Amino acid sequence: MSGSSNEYNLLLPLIPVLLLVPALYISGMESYDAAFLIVLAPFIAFPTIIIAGQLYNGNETWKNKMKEGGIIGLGALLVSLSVSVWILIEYLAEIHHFSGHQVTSWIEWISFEVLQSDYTMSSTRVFGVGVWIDSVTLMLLFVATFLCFLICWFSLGYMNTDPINEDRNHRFYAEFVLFAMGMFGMVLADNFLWLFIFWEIMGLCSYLLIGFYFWKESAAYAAKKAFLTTRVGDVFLMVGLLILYDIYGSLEFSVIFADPSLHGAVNSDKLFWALLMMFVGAIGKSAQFPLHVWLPDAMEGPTPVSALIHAATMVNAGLYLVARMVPFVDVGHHGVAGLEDLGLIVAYIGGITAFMAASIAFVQNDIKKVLAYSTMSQLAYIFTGLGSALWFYNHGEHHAATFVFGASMFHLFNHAMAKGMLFMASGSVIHEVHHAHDHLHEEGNEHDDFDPQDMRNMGGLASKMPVTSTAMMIGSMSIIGVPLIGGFWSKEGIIAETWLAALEHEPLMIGPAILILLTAGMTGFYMSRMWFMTFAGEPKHDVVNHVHESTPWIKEPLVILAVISALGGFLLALFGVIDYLSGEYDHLALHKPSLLEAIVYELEHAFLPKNPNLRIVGWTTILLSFIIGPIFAARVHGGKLAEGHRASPMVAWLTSLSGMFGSQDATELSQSSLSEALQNRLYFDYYYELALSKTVLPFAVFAAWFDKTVIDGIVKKVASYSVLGSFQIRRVTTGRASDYILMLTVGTLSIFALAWGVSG
Amino acid sequence: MIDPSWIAALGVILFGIGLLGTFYHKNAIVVLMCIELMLNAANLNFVAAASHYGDVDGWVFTAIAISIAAAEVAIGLAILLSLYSTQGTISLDGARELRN
Amino acid sequence: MVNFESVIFVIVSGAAIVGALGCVFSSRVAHSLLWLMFTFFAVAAAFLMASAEMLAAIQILVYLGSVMLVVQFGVMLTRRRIQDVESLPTLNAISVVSSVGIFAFILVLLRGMMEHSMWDSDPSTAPTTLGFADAIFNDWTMATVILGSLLAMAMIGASYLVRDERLVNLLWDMGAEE
Amino acid sequence: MALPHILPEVLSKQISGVTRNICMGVALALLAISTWAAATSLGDINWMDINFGGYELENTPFEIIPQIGVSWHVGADALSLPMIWLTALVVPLSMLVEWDAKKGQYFHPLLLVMEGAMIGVFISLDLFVFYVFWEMTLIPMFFLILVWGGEERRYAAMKFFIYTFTASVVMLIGILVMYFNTGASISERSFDMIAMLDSGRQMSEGLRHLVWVLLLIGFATKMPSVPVHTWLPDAHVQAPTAGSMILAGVMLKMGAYGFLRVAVTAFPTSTVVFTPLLVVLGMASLVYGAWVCMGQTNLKRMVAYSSVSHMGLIFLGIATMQPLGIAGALFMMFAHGIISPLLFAVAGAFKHHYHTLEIGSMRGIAHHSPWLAGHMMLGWMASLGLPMMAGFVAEIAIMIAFWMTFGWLVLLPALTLVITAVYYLTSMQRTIFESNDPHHGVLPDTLHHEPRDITWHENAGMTILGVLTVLFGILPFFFWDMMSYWSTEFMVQLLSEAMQSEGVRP
Repeated sequence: MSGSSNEYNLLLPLIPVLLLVPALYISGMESYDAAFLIVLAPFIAFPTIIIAGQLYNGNETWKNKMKEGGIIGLGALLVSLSVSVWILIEYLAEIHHFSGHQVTSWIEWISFEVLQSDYTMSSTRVFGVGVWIDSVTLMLLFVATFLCFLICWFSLGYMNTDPINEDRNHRFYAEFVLFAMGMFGMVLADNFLWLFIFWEIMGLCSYLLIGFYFWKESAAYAAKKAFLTTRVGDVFLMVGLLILYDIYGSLEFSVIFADPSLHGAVNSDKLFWALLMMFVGAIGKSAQFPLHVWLPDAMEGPTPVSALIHAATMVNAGLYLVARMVPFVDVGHHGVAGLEDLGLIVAYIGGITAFMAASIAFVQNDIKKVLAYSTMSQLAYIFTGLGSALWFYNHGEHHAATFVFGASMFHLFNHAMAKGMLFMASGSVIHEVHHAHDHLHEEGNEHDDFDPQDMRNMGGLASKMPVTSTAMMIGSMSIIGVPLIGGFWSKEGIIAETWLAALEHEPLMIGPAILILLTAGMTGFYMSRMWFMTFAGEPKHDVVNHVHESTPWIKEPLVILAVISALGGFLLALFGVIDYLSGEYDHLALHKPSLLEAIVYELEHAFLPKNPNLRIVGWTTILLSFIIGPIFAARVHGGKLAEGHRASPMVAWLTSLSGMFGSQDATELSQSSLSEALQNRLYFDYYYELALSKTVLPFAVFAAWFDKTVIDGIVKKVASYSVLGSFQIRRVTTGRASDYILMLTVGTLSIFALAWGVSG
Repeated sequence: MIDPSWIAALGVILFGIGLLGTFYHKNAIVVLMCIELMLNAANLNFVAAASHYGDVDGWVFTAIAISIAAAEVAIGLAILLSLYSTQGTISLDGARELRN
Repeated sequence: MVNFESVIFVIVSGAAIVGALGCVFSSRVAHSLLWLMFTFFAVAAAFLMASAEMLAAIQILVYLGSVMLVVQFGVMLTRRRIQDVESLPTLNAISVVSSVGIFAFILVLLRGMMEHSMWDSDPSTAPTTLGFADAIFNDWTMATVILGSLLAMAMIGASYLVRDERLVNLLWDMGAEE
Repeated sequence: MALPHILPEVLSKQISGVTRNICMGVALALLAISTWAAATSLGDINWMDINFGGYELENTPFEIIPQIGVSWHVGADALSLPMIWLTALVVPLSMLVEWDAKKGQYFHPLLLVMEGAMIGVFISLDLFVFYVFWEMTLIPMFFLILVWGGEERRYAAMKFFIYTFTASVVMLIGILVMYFNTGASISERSFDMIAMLDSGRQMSEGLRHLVWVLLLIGFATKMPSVPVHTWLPDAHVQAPTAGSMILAGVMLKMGAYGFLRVAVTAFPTSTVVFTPLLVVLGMASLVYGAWVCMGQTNLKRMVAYSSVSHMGLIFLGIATMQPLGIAGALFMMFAHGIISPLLFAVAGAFKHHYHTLEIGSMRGIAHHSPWLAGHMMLGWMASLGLPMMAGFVAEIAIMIAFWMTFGWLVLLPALTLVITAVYYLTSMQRTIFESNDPHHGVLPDTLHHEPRDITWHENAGMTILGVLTVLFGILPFFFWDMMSYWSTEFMVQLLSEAMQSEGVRP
């Protein structure tokens, strides 16, 4: 492999970038004033990479030194990361108290007046651009910048060593940086319009990135599908914004959130429709139930793209938007009452998607598809959490609402970290298997149908890829919600609160509550199934024997994220992140007198909640997700490593454990009609295609025909008739002199009569 | 002295007959003659007016009209003869060149 | 009692109308030519009755003398076969209808003219030939001179139109003795 | 100070090289002058405080045909200046793109004549002169299509000319009726636009509506709205690249400009009464245009129909009777004027290099001409209405205004945005991507030589347009403030009392 140890000295040019933030700090600049740098850096990097790439395509230094633009991208993302970390430190470490949000507006985009109903002209209104930072933004900003940086780091290794996209990587990095700009801009935007603008830019970049291997028919098709489905969502979001604008006369957060209910003047069902439309936009972007068809296909893009789009950033956009809806429904702080069913709808959509995605993930054999569906179901989790939060807010249960809102946001954090790492780990697995495959078949152009992503070919990789397997293990544990590891702290909160809502307040909430409970179990199964199929048992294909971990740049992000997923959950929970995210506290700190007491409180809160039925719920989730699911998966796919293969201690214990539960042949189950249906994604795609091809295309062809024949036909008819008419007239000139004389006399006499009549 | 209005009436009738003649005949010469007839009718009117108003100009006009009519006949016949030499016939239906 | 003069006028106008009808409706060109000459005599008589003796003289001299002669020549030169009936009328639907229409119109014109107010005022004395002669040479001198040149031109033009360039004629013109 | 209006009538017959440079020189000079006019006028003549009806850069009108009151009265205001600048921009760019046109010594002067005529239309404040220039633009376009056009160019040129000519004759009738109402006797009648405005008020109600409809027919045909749009696809498919760039870029805007300048200004009440008609026309051309677009196979014809669809938005913008809507319509005219030449330059380059415009016949062109593919993507995305591009600004403005006036009806244009996305993506998909072979695309069978990427001058033209689209997408306020101020004044002085008189609540 080309990876030499001194690859990392390529990072030397990035050192000065690190000095930028301290320099700004010394120059006395406020942290939130520097926020525009986060968006500006990638925005400048985008054209530089494209132009440099186009000009220096193929020359050596560009390829090796600059990694075809990768280093420039990394630098830009480093700037954004450093500035966001700077803001984070200032806000978390109590240096700055912001009264909930900080607004600085940069430029006025377009200004105009509006004719009011009393025919007078309103004052000039402005669509400006500005920065809005509060706790949710901070968390999302950190997640986005941190993960973008790591994924860009990862793609230096993943993309540049792949021979197929030899001179095309500059396009990848340019689109990657543009995407990052879109995400950062969306998170920082201080009004809904600019949120929408960056939202659509992310849509464009997801189209470009998914369609990176544009010569592949399936990739181009997947890109188009992704863009169109998100576009449908965006259109509804736009309509929602229009309604909002009509209600509040402005889209600025500061104006709207100051008093969402306009002293009770706003009519609730118009606001309900606005929020519902925006929720449809969120569904489109975060691939929830009706508009989820594009996410599995989006795996056509290179793995860093899937990691970026389907773990870290884009899918969180939908959640961020729903999070932004909280002030509307927060009855406590002059929110608008009567919007309960919005929360219900959100929860139900979440529940359905979670259950559906988890069930489909059961039968997926492609490692990235499994992760895609797990993203969909985990996002659905957070949607359910937000749904119940909205419901609680609107119901006045302030404490429960803030808790579940904080928990879902925290779960978003954990999920992003874990899922980003899982995608990168799967990327490294695919990469290594692919390389091994190329090595084995040097003459390798007889395209045997070996698919590097198919888990059925893998197995027993634990011994060959120690770092990836441990990282994958920790990531899966965090997603499953194994106690004390990462996701457990937040997932358990969501389930408890939803059940609380279902049992005590709203019988209707029981639906999503049951669904997410089952999904918890199913997550346990398919995540561990994935891990066992790839890492435990004997290799199922000879190629797999030659796999070894050697590409540079890949291992570092895995290690960092593995650490964060493992410990991050517990530590942050200790520091009261849930309450911080929901705005209860101003900053992260030990709100308990001593560390030990805080730990006891957290543990007791997680495992022995005061409310008895919550305790039952809590324990059933742990039972389902941690014990039943993995055991069942181990029985089907588990198995000890082949002799002579040693894995790292933790992984070795797990693989040996997986072998102990005996094995059960699930072949007849996998042929059943249910799994057949699940294979075809419950035929959603089939029905959507059918609906489209039956209505849209024939109607378009008819319209084209109609236009050509009917409207054009009329014009042609007019022309042909006039020609016919001229022939008739021509026949009058007979050529006989006598007729001419006749006409002559008739003419003169008639003129004479006319004159005579007039004069007479 | 006869009442001039009657002479004018005669003129009009002669004019009418001459006019009809031009439609009826295929033979160019007869058409020419009918035109001569119409010209004469016109002269009658002139004379009627002259005698009615006692103004001599009427007669001058008639004299001029007569001489012009003479010139016109000469040229008409000349054209007819050349038509005759090219077409071989002077019937009006024969001449179809006007029709493109 | 019917005064003598109007009786003569009726005869003269009757003759003129009969002549005109004869000229129009005769099937043989020669006959229509004769009828035309007869009509011209009647018209000259009408001039006389309107006490325009000079005009009557001119009419007879110019028209009957020269014009009819020329037309006579025309008829002779263009007739191939003696017996063919050239002047068959062109009877198609449109011309019949339109001619009847025109004739009706002329009658209306006639009636309109007769009642026209200009005839009410009493007819003044008819002009004398002396006055006529004086008018031609004093008031209308220019017109008469132009008239003369016009007639000359017409004659030259007519003769040019019917020239015959066959070689034999050219030689003959140049007096070649054959 | 009369806006320097050089009517490039001189048609030089020297070798095309020399003429080409001269024409380019003249066109660039015009661009410089209009940019200077726009910039400085922004400077000293602050557009912000001009009130409607007061024209900047106005010259003292001098009589041309005094008997019937025709005077050379010229002026530009916030409505016409963006259009003038657009013309001055598009013409040199189209010359640049068709730098190597055959028989160049006629081609470039013709473009200059068109530029002169079009600028004439935008600045003339005398309806007679306006109409003369309006007709004059047809002639060079006719010859452009006739001589340099595609296969059945004769049919297309003929259809184009006669179709638009009859429409403008209908408009002429309207203008004449207005003319005769300006004054009782011949002496005090005049074609001057200002005189026309109050003539519009004296007319009876019925007559006003009639004249308004006549003018609407004339302008709607020029700015193709649905029932009368069939001349556009034929003209575009056959027109040479430069020709269709100018046709789409500027000539379509003349229709909308004329409608606002003449019809709406003279008859505000009938505009208010006929707003539902405007909505129907706009919606029809927007939705119907998009649907037809999806069924197309020829690239240029598809882009032509997309122009029909985008111009439909302008009617919707005006029909909202909101200053935001009208400003959005104006900006849409401007933005579409920048984006559609880019689209046609790309389509023309396809024709020039791949000799085919059939969408299905070629795949994966991105391998062979990456620059062309890049420009195509930029252009397609811009006209798709993607944010950060000029198209989006106009669309969002019109949509917001549309919601304010028509509520849930906004769903129809909103969903059409999706359909627009569908046909743009499918066409781009099939031409640039999807070749199932990592290193070279499937070439159309009509092509026998290895296709080169686009030439430098095409590339330069497209890049400038692309940069401008993005520039006006991010910072639209250069022209936007001018337009929004004008439309506010327009609303206050004209439409609001018209609406009060008609009892229409905004």
